[in-house]
Parts: sequence; structure tokens; C-alpha cells
Amino acid sequence: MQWGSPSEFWAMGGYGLYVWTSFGATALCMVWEVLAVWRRQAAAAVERRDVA
Amino acid sequence: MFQTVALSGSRGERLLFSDVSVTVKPGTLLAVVGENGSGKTSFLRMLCGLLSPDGGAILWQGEDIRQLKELYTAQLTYVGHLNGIKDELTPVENLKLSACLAGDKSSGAIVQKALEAVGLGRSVHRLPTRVLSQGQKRHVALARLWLSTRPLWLLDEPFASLDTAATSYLTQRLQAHLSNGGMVVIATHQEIALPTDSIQHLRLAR
Amino acid sequence: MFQTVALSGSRGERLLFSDVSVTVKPGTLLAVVGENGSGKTSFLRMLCGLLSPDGGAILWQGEDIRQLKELYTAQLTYVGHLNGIKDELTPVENLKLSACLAGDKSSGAIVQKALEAVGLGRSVHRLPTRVLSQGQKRHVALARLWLSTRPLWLLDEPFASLDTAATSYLTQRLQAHLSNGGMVVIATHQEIALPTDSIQHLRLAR
Amino acid sequence: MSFMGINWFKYSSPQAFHPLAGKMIPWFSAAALALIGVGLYIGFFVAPTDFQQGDAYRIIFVHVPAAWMSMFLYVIMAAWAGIGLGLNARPSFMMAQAIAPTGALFTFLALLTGSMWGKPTWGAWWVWDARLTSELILLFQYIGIISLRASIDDLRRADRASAVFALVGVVNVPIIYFSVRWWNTLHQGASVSMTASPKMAATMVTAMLVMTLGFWMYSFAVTLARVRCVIAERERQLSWGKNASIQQVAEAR
Amino acid sequence: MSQPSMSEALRGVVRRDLLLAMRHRSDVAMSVFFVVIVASLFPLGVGPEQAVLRMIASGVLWVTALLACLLSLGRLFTADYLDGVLEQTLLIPQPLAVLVVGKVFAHWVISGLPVVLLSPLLGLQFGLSGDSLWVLTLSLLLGTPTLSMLGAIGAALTLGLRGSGLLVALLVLPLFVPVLIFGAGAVTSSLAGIGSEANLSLLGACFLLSLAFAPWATAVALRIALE
Amino acid sequence: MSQPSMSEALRGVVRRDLLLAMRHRSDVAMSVFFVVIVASLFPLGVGPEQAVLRMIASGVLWVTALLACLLSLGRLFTADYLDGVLEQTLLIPQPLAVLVVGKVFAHWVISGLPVVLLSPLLGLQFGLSGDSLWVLTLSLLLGTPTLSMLGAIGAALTLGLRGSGLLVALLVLPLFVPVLIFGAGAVTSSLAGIGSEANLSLLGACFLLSLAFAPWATAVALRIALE
Ligand code: HEM
Ligand SMILES: Nc1ncnc2c1ncn2[C@@H]1O[C@H](COP(=O)(O)OP(=O)(O)OP(=O)(O)O)[C@@H](O)[C@H]1O
Ligand SMILES: Nc1ncnc2c1ncn2[C@@H]1O[C@H](COP(=O)(O)OP(=O)(O)OP(=O)(O)O)[C@@H](O)[C@H]1O
Ligand SMILES: [Mg+2]
Ligand SMILES: [Mg+2]
Repeated sequence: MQWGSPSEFWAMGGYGLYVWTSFGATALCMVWEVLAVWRRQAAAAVERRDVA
Repeated sequence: MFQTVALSGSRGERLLFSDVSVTVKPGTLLAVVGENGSGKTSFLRMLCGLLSPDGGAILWQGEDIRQLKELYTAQLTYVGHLNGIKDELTPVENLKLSACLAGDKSSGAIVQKALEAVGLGRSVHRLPTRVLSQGQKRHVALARLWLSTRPLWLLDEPFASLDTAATSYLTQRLQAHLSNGGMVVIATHQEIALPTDSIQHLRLAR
Repeated sequence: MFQTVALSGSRGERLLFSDVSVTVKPGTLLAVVGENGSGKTSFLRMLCGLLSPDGGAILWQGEDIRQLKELYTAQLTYVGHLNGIKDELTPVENLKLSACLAGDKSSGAIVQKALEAVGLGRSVHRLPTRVLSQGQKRHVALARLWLSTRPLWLLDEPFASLDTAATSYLTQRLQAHLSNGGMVVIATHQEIALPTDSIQHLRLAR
Repeated sequence: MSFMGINWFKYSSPQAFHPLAGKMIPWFSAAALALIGVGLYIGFFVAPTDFQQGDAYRIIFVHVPAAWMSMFLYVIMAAWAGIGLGLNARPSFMMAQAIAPTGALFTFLALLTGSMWGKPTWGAWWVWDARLTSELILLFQYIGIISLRASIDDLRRADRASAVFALVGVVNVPIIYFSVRWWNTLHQGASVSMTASPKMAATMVTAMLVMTLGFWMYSFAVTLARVRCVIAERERQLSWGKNASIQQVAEAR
Repeated sequence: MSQPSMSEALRGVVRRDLLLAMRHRSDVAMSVFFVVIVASLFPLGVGPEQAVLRMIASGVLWVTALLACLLSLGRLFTADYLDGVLEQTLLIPQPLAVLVVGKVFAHWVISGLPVVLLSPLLGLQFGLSGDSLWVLTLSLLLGTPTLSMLGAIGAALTLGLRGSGLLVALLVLPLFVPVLIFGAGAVTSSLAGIGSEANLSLLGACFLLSLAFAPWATAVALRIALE
Repeated sequence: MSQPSMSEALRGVVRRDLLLAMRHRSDVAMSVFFVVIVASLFPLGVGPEQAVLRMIASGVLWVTALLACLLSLGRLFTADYLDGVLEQTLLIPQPLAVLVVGKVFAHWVISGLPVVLLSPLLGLQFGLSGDSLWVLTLSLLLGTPTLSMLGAIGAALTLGLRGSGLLVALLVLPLFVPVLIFGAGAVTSSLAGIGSEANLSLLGACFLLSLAFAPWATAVALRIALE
């Protein structure tokens, strides 16, 4: 394990901004996509119940 | 009262009609008839002010429509060859918007009633007009007449591609308008099933 | 002989007709009637192969038209809602080109004769079609029938916006085609003035 | 016809596919979570710092999987589209429709993480090099397919038109992949990659591969969930039609 | 007698066009994509050197915005003309020039505004930074409505003519030239550190001038086209 | 039974389109004017230095040619679709792909060829000379038919859709990119004295590839559009 402390970990050798933006944006996009699909599914389910 | 005085019109070098003087009194209908290409559409567009006459004048309550401008257009409803509806909008939206632009009432319920009155079933009220059939699109255009409170109606072949049910609805609507003291000018190839005393014919020759 | 077998068709998830089986024998006419929006146009386009059916088949001389492909389109002439003519070209040029593309004779004299036969006066033969009236444009489209040597005609509301003269010319032409052993399928709201024994009705319900 | 004991035709109809997809989604989701977790652990705590690029290189663990997925998903989408056109099968169009947004998302992520990486290593957020450009074009293709579908509301036409375009656009995928080889560019090629010693490179490669597998699982889960939405939405439109029995006739065709 | 008030009619016109745009959400995004794609084509043709790209950035981005406006002009009146909505609009009892302002405004919201909002990002791609990015955005904000208004004249004049896509280009591009020069000039002078106020105020003047005259000219052209 | 031969049908299709173009002679000139005007806008936006202009010449001219093709795509099928000529074309008893080739050829003659013929002059304006002028012309001659064919796919796919002007841009511009890169690359490499054969033969390959597949894809797209 090369990280001496959490702050070192977050700093990423001075590249923290870039690294964490990348990972953060990726995580955010994926979570957003999952939520979007989930909401869409819920909406579709409601409509189905309405029709039936 | 609506009058044309010695009206003459031409399209590109060709004289279509000349010296046409007719008077449309409240409660009467003027049927413009004639062969294909005799100038019915051109005549109607002239009455709207969309086309300028070669000679003569068009008078609304005795005043020239060229002087009246917007005061005159506020008196008429025109339904042309083209339907004047947006393909991408639904019948309801189309009718609402055109009623609103004409200054007529345009709530959802009123609009739906008008569409049903012309024979357009509820099932297609919320589809984009693009997918409707030829005749159904015409219904949407004509439904404006059920909302219109204007005294003068100018209709260009309103019956073309309508089925029999819609034709009779429209005839009834015209009847109601006339008995309210309205005026109608109509270009058509069909017979109109209205009492003959309220109809006046203008035949254009080719 | 031309047949549909248990044909069903829908537009955008809406079923228009199903299980339609009709046979059109040489020398007979099939009139497709029904209210606005009942699916007449869709039915005709399906017979042309422009629209694919949801179920069933269309047979020409006993063979499925999906197998025949170009062999089948070489048998038919279709005149749709849209005229299929170029606004910028004159009636003569339009007719010449479409006859040439259909493989029919297309000399100047023949084409002019066809245009006159449908009721289009010589004076407008050399104008761009754009300036013609609604009905005159329709004449140009229909004049193709006077040149067509194909056995099967599919016509979508050919009588709409025609005057009485043109209507009777067209009726005579249909009569001649039928007595030559031709077949006609027609979608219309009007009555067709032909002997009733050669007419067969198909009513589509909404 | 049965293949490995499964009746495939049974699942080729949307109604049968809907519950099947529902059953598979949890498994894929769990696998995705586990793999991405393990990948992140190896990536951040096992793999050592690169002595040339420092820790910025760790972006590789999202960048490369995202870039790969963007291309894979396009090919898969085009394949479904092709099958749909060939066999006139509605479920395959639905699959293609469901894949497009995820593909676009990964393309966007590849671009984003790439430029995050570019700033520290190349000194610029963006350069006009062949691979970057072709990846950008891939994004436009995804957007094109999605907007084409969005602008057509007749489902049948929407399905088939976007399928044709997806197929035509496949030519771009080999261009992206080989762009590094064909043109001399700033972006690194497959062989250059790591500057560290072989043993350390191995842990990096492992992390990258595990992350990629995780992204695969994620894509499966999300597209299956989305295809369920699509089926449900289309069914709803169906039931707006006339009566159910005739729809089933049409469906069975 | 039924007659809509002026503001009612204006709102009606704008509402219909925005409704149509909303019907296909993607339409609104379209001009943005167009700008992004075309702007990306230039580096492909010209080559990737940052120095060259920064030098041509203002010109390229402005020409692109101008083309986006040009391409979307087809939407302004043509559809209305073909389906007869335009002749109905002419029959609305309100001054036509006012209704034209409504239509042009809706057109700008749909096709101009998105480009303005996107421009900072594109500037970054071409290596612009800081001040000049803001000047670019500001110049587009002032310039694109002018483009829409001038374009409307051309669109009305070519209504219903064959090949009007290119004809309209021919007519309006010369009118666009001053806007282009001032707009691109603003960015260039800010890059050179000279200060861009002069160019920006000239752009503002263009805007006011065209607001005063263009709707009126467009109205006349529309009446002629429909004769 | 009457049936036109394949070459007869092909000639008929081409003849009609050329006749229509001849009816409005100005149409043919239009794409030339467009290219001239847009190409002249760049010096206005970028500034007048010869060195910079020569550097960007190939890119700008190619992008312009490409935009001219894009703008004229609207003419390819839309008019035919609206007036029903297209559905009649589908009913001609010949393979649709062949007829599509005819239409695309006519389109190229009207909108692509004039640009090719004009290009040497434009090259001169941007300070190209001798060899590179010829390479420019040759690359356009090889490239513009490819653009027309690829563009036809997009035009067919977006037929009758709202805002199709921009949608078609979104669809086909990505497909145009390889042609742009090879075309502009040929000029650039000839300017650098490297020799442009590689790029030109890649252009040729693109042409053959699109000739093989594009008409077929367009035919499929047209059938879908008319359903
Ligand atoms: C916006 C910018 C970027 C884009 C669009 C992009 C795109 C791609 C694509 C599509 C791939 C997968 C293709 C393949 O594996 O051959 C890839 C892989 C890769 N990229 Fe990038 N990239 C970008 C920036 C960068 C930067 C700045 C770096 C590092 C300095 C980088 C390093 C890599 C590496 C190491 C690979 C893996 C190559 C391999 O081993 O196969 N990328 N990138
Ligand atoms: N530029 C022109 N040159 C010559 N004649 C023209 C020109 N423009 C129009 N026309 C003629 O003017 C007439 C236009 O008539 P209009 O459209 O008013 O006829 P219509 O009575 O409505 O016919 P339909 O019953 O077919 O609708 C046509 O006969 C047309 O040929
Ligand atoms: N996407 C869609 N969703 C629902 N209904 C649709 C869709 N597309 C078309 N339709 C319906 O299909 C029918 C089309 O009918 P078609 O045009 O064949 O009618 P028609 O019998 O020719 O009518 P007309 O007499 O008015 O010409 C219309 O009722 C229309 O509402
Ligand atoms: Mg008329
Ligand atoms: Mg019909």
C-alpha cells in the first residue's frame, strides 16, 4: 500500500483533481443512468396499471 | 353586407373574370361554381385580400377592404384548399391555437366538442395530425367553423374528400350560421343541400 | 386475376381492417368505400406494395406480390392522393416523362391527345403546372390513364375536385379499360356511373 | 428449435422476454458491483504509482474500459439492428434501442476521462488527433441514432430507419480502433502503454481488465432494464389500439 | 366581434412555434450539434496545430454560427407556407410585422440561443481562454438575433421557390457580412489585447437597426410571396 | 406488357432531374455561389495574411464543398416526396437502387460538378499554386460523388421529418469525415511536397465502397420512409 495517509490518497500525487473528477464523473453518470432507467420503469409500470 | 363591384381578376396574363358584381346579404350564401381552372380559388383569395384585384373593388358594409385592412380581416374566417394546420400538432392543439389566434374561445372542452361536431372521433384527438387521413385533416381545418364568431365565411371546396356524414354536419353548421345572420361564400363542385332561397349562384366561365 | 387473401393492415398500432379477402376479375371494378379515416388509402397503398400488410397476402395471377416484386409493379398504374407531377414542368413534359418511365409511348402528339381527353385545354399545356388550379393538376395526373397499357389500375379518390365534364370523361375511360379486360380498384366517396354488374363494393368500417 | 436445451423462439417474443430479463438483471447488477469494487481496490491500493506519469495514470482504470465499451456497444447495437432488419424481428430492434443510450454514455465518459488525462500529460484538454476525433464522431453517431429515432414517431419506421443508420455507421469503429496505427498520433497505441516494470504492469492490466468486466456487467444490467421499459412502453401503445385479440395475431406473426 | 389583442396574438404565434419545437425536443439540440460537428470539421481539414487553430478560432466559430442560422432558416416559414398556416397568419387582424417578430423570436430561442450557450465550450476546444471566451459568447449573444432577423427577410423572399435553400444563402450571406466582421473582430481584438468594446457596440447597433427595419421588410416580402 | 428497360428508366430519372434544374438555370449556379461566398467569408473572419490562408486553404475549401453538398441534399428527395413523384418512382419496375444511382448522379452533376470545375479558381484565391491546385481539383472530383452518395442515405432516412435540415447534417457529417480527411490531406501533403497518391487512392477506395453500398442503403431507407 503506497498511501501514507488519507490526505495523500486524496491528493493522488498532485493529480487529485483530474483523477477524482474522472472517477467521480463516471460514478455520477452511471448512478444517474441507473436512476433514469429506474424512473422510466416505474412510470411504465404505473401506466400499465392504469390501462389494465 | 358584403359586395363586389365590377371586380376583375387575372392570373399571369390570363383574364379569369371581369366585371363581377355580387352582393351577399346577411343570412345568404354565395356559391361560386365553374369548371376546373375557371378562377374560383382566385376569386375567394381576392375576397380575403390575399390577392389584389385587377379592377373594381370589394366592399364590406360599404367600405373598401383595402382601407379597412385589419378591421376587415377581423370579420372573416377563411378555409382554403390548404388546411392551415400543423402536421406535428394534435387536432386539439391545432384548433386551440388557431382559435386563440383568431380571438375565439379556446378551452379544451370547447375545442373537443367542435372536433366531435365535425365528425372526428375522440380516438384521434391526441394523435399528431400527420397520421390522419386526408379527410380527417380536412375535418380539423373545418372544425374552426364551429368556434368562429365572425360574420363572413369564405370556404374553398369544403366538401372535397369529406364522407357523407361530415358533409351533412357541415351543411347543418352552414345553415345555423346563415340563420344567425352570417354570410358565406363557398367555392364548390357539389350541390349544397340548403334551402334554395338563401343560395345565390355565381358561375365563372373558362 | 387479382386477389387479397385474409389481408389485415394497421397504422401505428391501430388496426384498420383485418381478414379482407376480395377477388378482382378481369373486366371488373372494386370500389373501396368507407368513412374518412377508415383505411381506404392504406388499403390501396398496400395493394401497390408501398405498405406491408400485417397479415395475409396479395396475389397477382395466384402468385404473392412479395415474390413477384418488379414483375408485379410492371402490371399496375397507381394514382394516389398526391398527383406525382412536378410543379415546375409543364403538363406535357410531366406526362411525357411519366409515360417514358412507365415504358409507355410518349410522343408529343399522343401526350397532348391524352391531356385533351381528360379535359385539359391546349392553352395550359405549356404552362408550368404550378400555376394550374387544383382540378387541373389532377387532370394532369389522371391523363396517365389514357396512355397506360397496364392491366391493373389503382386509383385513390380520382374524382375529388374534378368538375362534371372531367368526371364523365374519366368514367368513360374506366368503362373502356374494363371492357378491354382491365381491372380497377378505386377508393372514393362518390357514386361511380358504371353498370352495376361490373362493380363490386368493399366497405371498410372505422 | 432448441439449442442447449433452451427454446430460443420462446424468448424471441417480447412478452416472454420481459420476465426473463427481469430475472437476469439482479445477477448482472451484483456481478457489476463486485467486479467494479475489486477493480477499484486493485487499481488504487495494489497497483503502484507510474514513475513517469505519477498517479494521473490511474485514470486508465475508467478511461480504457469506457472507451472499449463505447466501441463494443456500438458493434453489438449494429448487430441487433442488422438482425432486426434481416428477420423483421421487433425484439432485436428493441435491444438496439436499449443499447444506444448506454453506448453514448460510455463514449461521453471516454471523452471526458480522456481529456482529464490529457491536461496533465499533454498539457491540453483537447487535441485534434485521429483517435480523439474519431471517438468524438462516434458520440455524434450515437446522438444521431438517438435523435433520428426521437424524430420519428411511427415505431416501425423509427426502428428500421435507425437500424439502417446504425449499420452504415459501423465503418467508423475500425477507424477508431486502428487510428493509432494508421496515423502517427499523440494518443498512445496498444503496445506502448506502460512504462513501469513488467510485474507492476501486470497488476495494472489486471485492474483494467476487471474494471472492463465490471462495465460489461453493468451494461448488461442497464440495457436489460431499459429493454424492459421499452417493451412496457410499447405494450401500452398497443393497448391504445383496438382490441387485444387481434394484436396478439399480429404479435404472433 | 372577436379579435385578439396584439400581445395575445404575439404570444399565440410564439407559443405555437415553441410547442412545435418541444414536440421534438431533439430539434432544439440539433443546431447545437450542427455547430459542434462543423466546428470539429475544421481542425480535421486544417490540421491540429494549436497556434493555427487559435488564430482561426473566431472566424471559424462565427462562420459556423452563421451557417447554423442559415440552415435553420428553412424552418422559419416554409412549413407554414406549405400547410397553409402562413395564409391564416396573414389573416390575423394584427400588424403582420409584429407577428413576424414573434416568429423570429421563437426561431432564435430554438436555434440561436443554444449556440450562444454552447460557445464557451467550443472556444475551449480551439484553445481560447479567459477574456476572449467571454467576448465570444457576448458577441454571439448580440449577433445571433440580428442574424435571425436578417435571415427572415431572405427566407420570406425565397418562399416557395425551387432550390430555395441555396438561394436564401445567396441572399442573406452578404447581409450577414457586417455582423460577421464585427463579431469575429471583437474576439480577435480581445485576443490581441486591444479591447473589444468598439466592435461589440457596433454589433449592438446592427441589432437595433435590424429590429427596426427587418420585421417590416419581412412582412412585405411575405405578402408578396403569397399573392 | 409495357416495361421500361433498365437503361431507359435510368435515363428517364436523370433526364427529369436535369430538366428541372435547367428550368431554373440559376439553381446550377447556386452551389457555386454558395462555395464562393462562404470561402470568401473566411478571410473576413480570420484576417488577410497569405501565410495563414494558404495553411488553412485545403481545410476551408473542402469543408465548404462539403457544406454545399449538405445544403443541396434537401433537394434530392424532399420535393419528390411531397408531390408524390417519389412513390411513383418506387413503382417503376426496376431495382430501386439503380434509380437511386440515377438520382444521385443528377444531383452530383447539378451541385457537385460545378464546385469541382470552380475549385482551381478558389485555390488561387487562397494562394495555392501549380501542383496543389491540381491535386485540389482531383481530390474534389473523386470526393464529391462520394459525398453525394453518402448524403443520399441521410436524406432518405430523414425524409418528411421535422427539422430534417439539421438532422440530416447530424447524420451525414460524421460519415463525411473520412472523405474530408483524405481530401484535405491530399492537398496538404502536396503542399508539403510529400506526394498525394496515398490520399487520393484512399479517396478512390471510399468512392468505390460507397458506390457499392450507399445506393442499396438509400433504397432501403426510401422504402422505409414511404411506408
Ligand atoms: C479525449 C481524449 C481521449 C479519447 C477520446 C481517448 C480514446 C481512447 C479509446 C477509444 C481507446 C480504446 C482503443 C484501444 O484500446 O485501442 C483508448 C485507449 C487508451 N487511451 Fe485514450 N483517449 C483519450 C485520451 C487519452 C489520454 C490523454 C491518454 C494518456 C496519456 C490516453 C491513454 C490511453 C491508453 C493507455 C489506452 C489503452 C490502450 C491499450 O492498451 O489498448 N487516452 N483511448
Ligand atoms: N401565371 C399564369 N399564367 C396563365 N394562367 C394562369 C397563371 N396562374 C394561374 N393561371 C390560371 O388561372 C386559373 C386559376 O384558377 P383557380 O385556381 O382560381 O381555379 P379554380 O376555379 O379554383 O379551379 P379548381 O376547380 O380546379 O380548383 C387556372 O386556369 C390557371 O391555369
Ligand atoms: N400512427 C398512427 N397511429 C394511429 N392511427 C393512425 C396512425 N397512422 C394512421 N392512423 C390512422 O389510420 C387511418 C388512415 O386511414 P387512410 O388514410 O387509409 O384513410 P382513408 O380511408 O383513405 O380516409 P379518407 O377518406 O379521409 O382519405 C386514419 O384513421 C388514421 O387516424
Ligand atoms: Mg380551386
Ligand atoms: Mg384516403
